[in-house]
Amino acid sequence: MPHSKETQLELLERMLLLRRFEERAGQQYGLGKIGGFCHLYIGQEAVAVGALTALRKDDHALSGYREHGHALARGTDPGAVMAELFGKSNGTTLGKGGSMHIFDSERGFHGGYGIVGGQIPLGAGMAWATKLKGQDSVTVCFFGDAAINQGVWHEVANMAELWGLPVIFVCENNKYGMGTEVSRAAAVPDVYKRASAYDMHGEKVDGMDVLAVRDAMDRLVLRARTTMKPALLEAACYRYRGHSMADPATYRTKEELEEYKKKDPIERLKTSMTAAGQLDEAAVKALEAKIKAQVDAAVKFAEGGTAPELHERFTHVYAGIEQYQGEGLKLDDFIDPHHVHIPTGKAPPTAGEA
Amino acid sequence: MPHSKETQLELLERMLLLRRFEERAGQQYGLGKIGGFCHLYIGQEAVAVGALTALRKDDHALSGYREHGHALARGTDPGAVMAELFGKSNGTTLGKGGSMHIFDSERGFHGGYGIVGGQIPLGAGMAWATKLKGQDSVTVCFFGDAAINQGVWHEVANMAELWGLPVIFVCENNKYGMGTEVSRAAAVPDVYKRASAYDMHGEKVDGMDVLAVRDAMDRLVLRARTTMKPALLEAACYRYRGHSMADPATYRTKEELEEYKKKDPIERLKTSMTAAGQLDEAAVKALEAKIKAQVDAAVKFAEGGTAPELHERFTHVYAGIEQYQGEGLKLDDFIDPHHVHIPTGKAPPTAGEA
Amino acid sequence: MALLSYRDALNQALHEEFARDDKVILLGEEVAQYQGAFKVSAGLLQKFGEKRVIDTPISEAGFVGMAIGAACLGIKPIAEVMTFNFAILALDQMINNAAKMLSMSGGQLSVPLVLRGPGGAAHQLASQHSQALESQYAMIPGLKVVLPATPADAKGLLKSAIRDPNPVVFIEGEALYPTKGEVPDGEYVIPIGKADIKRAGKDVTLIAWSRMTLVTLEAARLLEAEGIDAEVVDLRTVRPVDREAILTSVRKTNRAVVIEEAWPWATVGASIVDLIQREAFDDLDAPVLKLNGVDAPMPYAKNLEHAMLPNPDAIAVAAKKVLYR
Amino acid sequence: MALLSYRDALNQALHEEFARDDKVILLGEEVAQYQGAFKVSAGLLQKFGEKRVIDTPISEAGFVGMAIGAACLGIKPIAEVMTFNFAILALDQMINNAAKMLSMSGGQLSVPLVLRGPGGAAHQLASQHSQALESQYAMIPGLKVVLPATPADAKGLLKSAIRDPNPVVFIEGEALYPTKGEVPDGEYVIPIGKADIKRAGKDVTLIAWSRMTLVTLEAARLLEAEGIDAEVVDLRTVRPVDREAILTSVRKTNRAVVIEEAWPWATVGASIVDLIQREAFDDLDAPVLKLNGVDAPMPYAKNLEHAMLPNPDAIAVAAKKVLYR
Ligand SMILES: Cc1ncc(C[n+]2csc(CCOP(=O)(O)OP(=O)(O)O)c2C)c(N)n1
Ligand SMILES: Cc1ncc(C[n+]2csc(CCOP(=O)(O)OP(=O)(O)O)c2C)c(N)n1
Ligand SMILES: [Mg+2]
Ligand SMILES: [Mg+2]
Repeated sequence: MPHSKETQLELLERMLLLRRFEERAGQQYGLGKIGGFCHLYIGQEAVAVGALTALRKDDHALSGYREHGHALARGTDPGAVMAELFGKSNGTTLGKGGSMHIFDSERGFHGGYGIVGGQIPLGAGMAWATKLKGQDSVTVCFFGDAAINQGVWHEVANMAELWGLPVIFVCENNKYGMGTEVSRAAAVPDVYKRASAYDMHGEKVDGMDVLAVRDAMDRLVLRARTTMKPALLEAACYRYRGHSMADPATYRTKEELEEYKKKDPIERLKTSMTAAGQLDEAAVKALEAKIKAQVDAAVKFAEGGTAPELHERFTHVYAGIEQYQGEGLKLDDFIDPHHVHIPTGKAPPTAGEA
Repeated sequence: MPHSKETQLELLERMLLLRRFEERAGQQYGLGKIGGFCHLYIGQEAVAVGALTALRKDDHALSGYREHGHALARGTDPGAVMAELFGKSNGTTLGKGGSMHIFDSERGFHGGYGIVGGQIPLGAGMAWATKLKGQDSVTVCFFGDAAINQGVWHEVANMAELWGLPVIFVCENNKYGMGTEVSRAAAVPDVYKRASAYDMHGEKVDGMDVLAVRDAMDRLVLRARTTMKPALLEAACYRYRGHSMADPATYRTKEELEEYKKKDPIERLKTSMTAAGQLDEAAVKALEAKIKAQVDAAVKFAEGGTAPELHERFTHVYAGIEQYQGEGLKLDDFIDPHHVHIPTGKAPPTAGEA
Repeated sequence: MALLSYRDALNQALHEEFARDDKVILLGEEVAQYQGAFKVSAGLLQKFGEKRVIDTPISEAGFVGMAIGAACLGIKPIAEVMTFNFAILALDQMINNAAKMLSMSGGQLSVPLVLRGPGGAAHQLASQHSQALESQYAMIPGLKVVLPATPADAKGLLKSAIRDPNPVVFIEGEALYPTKGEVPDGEYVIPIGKADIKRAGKDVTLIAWSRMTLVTLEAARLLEAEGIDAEVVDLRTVRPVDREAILTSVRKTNRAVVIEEAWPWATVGASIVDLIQREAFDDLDAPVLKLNGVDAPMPYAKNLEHAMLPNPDAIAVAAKKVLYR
Repeated sequence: MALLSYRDALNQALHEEFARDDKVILLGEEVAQYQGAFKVSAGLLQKFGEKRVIDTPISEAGFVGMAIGAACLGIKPIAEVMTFNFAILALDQMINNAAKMLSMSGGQLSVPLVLRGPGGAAHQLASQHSQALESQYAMIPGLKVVLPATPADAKGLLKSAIRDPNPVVFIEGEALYPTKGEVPDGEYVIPIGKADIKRAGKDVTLIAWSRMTLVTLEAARLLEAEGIDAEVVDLRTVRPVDREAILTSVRKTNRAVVIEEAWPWATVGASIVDLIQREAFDDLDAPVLKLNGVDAPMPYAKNLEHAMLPNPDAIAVAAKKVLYR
């Protein structure tokens, strides 16, 4: 299906936003503005953008810990995402979730999960909920090539097919789970083939080609919406950066990386649009400028946010309880938590490497 | 491959032993001699006998909670199994394991597990151990049609194929997991097809035909021994009794049961052997008498056993500790445990229904 | 009021809540056609249909996780585990998703889920099937953990659990299903987090929950015969715990024994002791004693099993010990 | 003696035990080619080959269960979980198979397994990645649970864990990997179950383990400046616990504070309090206080995270409180 110029421009703009946002996030991490783990999405933009622009507003999506891109592709405000990475109270989850737990449920983006594969049952459950409620919404659940080796995949895939749930599992096969190449972790490295064990529809798409992803998803979303059938879409893609900011990615060659960069999804779309006379240099420049302004604004928004107030430790522990009292002694009864003496020298906290 | 008369007689004798033993176990359960859950193997004898007689002494096997038959087929003394069911100290596991945890490691039978699917990784791990030790032993891991829906199956099948482990997964598809017919629990009810998701060899065998099971296993065991490759064998069979002693099995028709009884593995072998002139009525009678004597002796052995001594509560908690002291207060410091006042009326212990 | 078994009281609560709120569904192994492995869901499929009463494959992590996901979007799932021994397979979903969802989403998603099923030892089910595992959940902020001991409490608390906007772990006593008691008809709701004084007394406080409440009541009768007036506090909920009820009783009696079916280490019982010694230190005339199941896997043999769990005799001796008698 | 990081001390123990016993293998995610997510297994693949150092798929239940099975037949597997937050996925295998194998087989099979990896909060890893979950294991008879605080203890205890014929859960402090200390060369083995007095003192007993030991030592320094001489007992092992060390110290100081990173309910810390109040009731001049991480999921923001865990100031105040100062 040929896509309109408008659609293609929208895809391009979204992908650019994801790219520039993540580049900036990486930079801000280097500056110490962002803490914890930070898993950048650079290189995989075509997947989130192609997949999520195929959805309606009342559809649902969720992902793992490499989810900044999914949130942005779903329409979440870049400022709110950046503020979350900064741990600010104007972040998507008030500074509570951080990089791995971006939520924007109003826009149908429901996290952001850090346990590999842990979101798979949630996604099927959300699809089940909309079906039970008589809605024709579809849920898209993203996870990685390594996540499919978790037992829950097997359990949930079986039930999703058995019960007819409108969920699309998008497996982003970026060739590695941390440092482990897919073929070292999976007896059948063609991830989409795993669907056959449940008679589920499975297919593979070039995840470096946003139009291909969008086409596949347009089809699969319609199928799920009308037949209440799940599917597994393997999107073959590549992450340009290490697994997280701590990973130098020495397990792959520079050549491999360069090979993939040649297929860069953004460049690819630019090239084909230019060839079709739908894009020129000036338009690209204007777009880049627009995105840059957006990302600048996002950083500014994040910087302008305040750290969460300490009482936020006690909110959202239980629904229906404003300020949770907690079991046990209250630490705050022993000190003024605003003036904690942080131990030095002996136990410097360390950003883990995972 | 045609089997010798001797082999066939051995198979017949083993199956008869399993049948008569389980009938007697059911009876003893009714008499209150056996407690807890008790999952009888009646109807499925061809699977354990066909599969386990294909093994060498230095091979290994393990199963779930419906494992009396597997232990007996592996050569465990029926008296020791019956004594275990009676909870006596001359039982296979000293009265500690009971019906669901029969172990006879000397004969390469390593349990007896009650968590559905929980033995699957253990089986692959045992196969891995023999491979690591440079042995050419094979491990056979039995489980049910419902157990394959556990996530660990998926995880372990992938690793077994990926690493080349000499394990044969025998899935006894007796049509039901408790009251749930396979097709209500599995999107692909042909269990053996699930192997394909891992490029694993999978096949189906008529589990009511002991010769067919034996043939398949002779092949697969040789394959595993020589190529270090795993396989999934689905044995289509049927259990005549309810899931456990508490299950009236109202979820299936009497007709269905009768249909399967017509294919009874013992009768079937008797008939073919008789037709081939390898068996006559007198021989059957003699065999029945021999088995009856064995089972009588087993019950007698069990009855002659003593209840475990109370200090056995503190043995085998930790390797290397004779009598474990335990954390917390010692109950025995508060009472003479030989003269416990068992509460009545208010909280009668109840044999659960699972 | 009607005399009902614990099982039937639970069943009644399910029927009433199903009728009250069509967002309530029940899923689990054998809950529909089989009517539940312990028959707790009898009649539900017939009355409410297969859209709301769903038999699952034996895939605990998967179906509990799916229930959590469904709860995020407004369904009120009751996930039944056949026993809590098997729920360990779904523990990651309960701890990392259900309990943290509200917090890590900054309040955007809540999880009105009930995870229920039997726990504790029953009758010669051996080591893998005889565990009292409530502490696995009680240690987790974000969860509530309820363990009723009587039919009335079972009904009243299950109704509250289903209506609660939080994930509630509801552990039924496997040995309690056939026990009987008076149960109020219709709307009868007991707040989560409130203990119940099952027997008032002035000499010593005995604190228990679930099946141990009944065993402790039996101990109180033994003690009564010896002229000792024990107060039996049934916690009913072990997260959040009813501090006031515990402390009020201990401040009155000045002596306490905690009775817990679980093993003795790193469990709820120890936290009760911690609470008492901290908040009522000056009121205590003796150290708090805590009786537990023997610190070992449960053996199959009947005589061993009987000697593994706290029983009325031992509890009575412990009570006398804190009374220095 | 050499000045080593905690990480390198563990690495040294692994190298030595690999060389000592060729039944020892290491499996886990990224342990081989990547040298471990935290580099604890550096050099092992190169030295001992891919038969003994095995990268696994992300299948915690599967590979931990396989390690248990291999252990039953005489292999001595060390299964590394990338963090203990993920080990919940394998908890069923640890509880229902590893811990019970010896018992339910009537002594026929034992499980010489080490399950190891980092636990506890590190640095802004948020709710799913910042949990101190040792109590999930400490409550289970059949398991041993070790949490070293210093490089020397890490080495000596890991060597013991590998040689132990039982399943040992070995939880490393994720925040401790870069911390340094003197570590004896070569054969250096610390018995499992023995606490260590990290600082002798006479005024008050402070009991901790893992990272909290270091935080507590810092508190002791603060107290020292105020003329208070605190004794810091590092438990090192939380199952079995070293009762004697705890009670001896408390009988000397008559006051105790327990410091635990985990949430406050149903955990090891409470059991320590239970033990002290029961066995040293008459020696106590004040109730035992217990400080824990705040009873809520860990938030991401740095300022919130800092205010979630026990810190030297709070510990010092608690110590003064039990001293009525
Ligand atoms: C259950 C679990 N095990 C291990 C980890 C540590 N970990 C985080 S991401 C990751 C690799 C996942 O790879 P993949 O699924 O391919 O996704 P990608 O990172 O490539 O997007 C690992 C091992 C975890 N978070 N959860
Ligand atoms: C993890 C787990 N979930 C549930 C159960 C309860 N249960 C015991 S056996 C069984 C059915 C298993 O069926 P199948 O695997 O087909 O074996 P079969 O009983 O037919 O031999 C169930 C649900 C259990 N023991 N373990
Ligand atoms: Mg990947
Ligand atoms: Mg079956």
